[in-house]
Amino acid sequence: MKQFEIVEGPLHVQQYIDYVLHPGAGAITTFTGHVREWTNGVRTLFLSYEAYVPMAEKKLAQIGSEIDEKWPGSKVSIAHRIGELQISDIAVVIAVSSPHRKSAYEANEYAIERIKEMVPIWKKEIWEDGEEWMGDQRRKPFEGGNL
Amino acid sequence: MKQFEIVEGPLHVQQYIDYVLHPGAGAITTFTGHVREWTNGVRTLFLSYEAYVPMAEKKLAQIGSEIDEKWPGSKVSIAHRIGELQISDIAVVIAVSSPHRKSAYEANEYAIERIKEMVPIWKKEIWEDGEEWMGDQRRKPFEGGNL
Amino acid sequence: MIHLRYFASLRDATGKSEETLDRNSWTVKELIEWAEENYAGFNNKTILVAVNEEYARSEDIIQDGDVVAFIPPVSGG
Amino acid sequence: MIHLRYFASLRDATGKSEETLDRNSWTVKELIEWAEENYAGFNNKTILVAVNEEYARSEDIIQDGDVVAFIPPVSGG
Repeated sequence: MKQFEIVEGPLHVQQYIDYVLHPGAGAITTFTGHVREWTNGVRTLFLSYEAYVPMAEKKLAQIGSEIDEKWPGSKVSIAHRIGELQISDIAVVIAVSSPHRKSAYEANEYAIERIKEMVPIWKKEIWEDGEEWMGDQRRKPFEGGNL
Repeated sequence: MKQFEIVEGPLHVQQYIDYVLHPGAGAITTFTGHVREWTNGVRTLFLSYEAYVPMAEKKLAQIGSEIDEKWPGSKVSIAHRIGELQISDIAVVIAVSSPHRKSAYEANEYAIERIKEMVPIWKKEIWEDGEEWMGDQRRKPFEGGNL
Repeated sequence: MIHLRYFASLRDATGKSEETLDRNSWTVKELIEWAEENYAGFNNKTILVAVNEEYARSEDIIQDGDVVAFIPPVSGG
Repeated sequence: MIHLRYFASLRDATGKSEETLDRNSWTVKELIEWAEENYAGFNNKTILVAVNEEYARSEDIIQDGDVVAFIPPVSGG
């Protein structure tokens, strides 16, 4: 595994926890994003994720650098799966260790927000009666953010 | 395993993730508290945890009820280990699933704060030159909190 | 009779993890005062009392047969 | 020559995942205008452009040999 990676198979949380664990770590948080069956009353059959792989891995690593700077002493690993995902499958896993818990929560939430903001990965939802590429409507225009 | 439990052996995160995962879950957060080697320049050799087991399990379940009420749709499982723990061992694991990520982060952090506030579990730190039972100095007096 | 439980620093202070007292109808406050007189290391400012596994208030009455635990400041997590 | 990459909804819109253009020294803005003219589904308000795997600004110059990706609104996580 790599510290920041796009993978095509199932994601295993323990692997990323092991990566960030070290004797100075007092707290580890993980986030996993799962394929949810129902969204606003519409049933998802499955999802398909696509990425601009080399750029996405660079951007995940950039998020890692941002976290190093904002929460010194923390250690982070992030993986995103692409391809076809079934209900409950893990799409993304973020593991963060830090000496104290506050940073581990904050840095973890920061990571998922940044992923949704600027990492070139796209989700297609497939329902019983159609499919559509999703785009984050809350996305900041280029000029305002630090992409 | 039980949804809320005090255990004497090693804790395995995946077990608690599996417990809270269901088709309506879009996000799962976990928190693990680990034995840290250094605290303020003092080296910890190992820790020893003790609990008032039946009351501690009740109080963990109470935290679960509080979370159900504050973050409807979330599902939580909490375990705390007792006995002797070595560096990097997991002392506590909290897993929370919810339809959307915000609740999963918030409820998880709420759980660890409540554990530190009112669940009858005690930590003894063993250093090279001594040992001491720890007590949370920030603990609220009984009158102020909802123990 | 009331059954007393001591944990962590209080177990160390009393040298025992439990004992039985031949009393009943004490308030929690009276019990803590009794403990402060009998054992070093008891401090009513930091110790809580649980009666039958629930936190109790100073004025709560302890009944015959109750299990009463002295809870020093907790430090789980 | 510049190498173009299309992803997700833009790959569907163009019907291709990449192509090569015999141009250089275009600005990002000029390239997007070219794409808007040639393909339906391109909207310069929501599409970003990455040059050699880094987000680029409208006024950045695309050089000979660059790899240029059109990035529709992302939806990872």
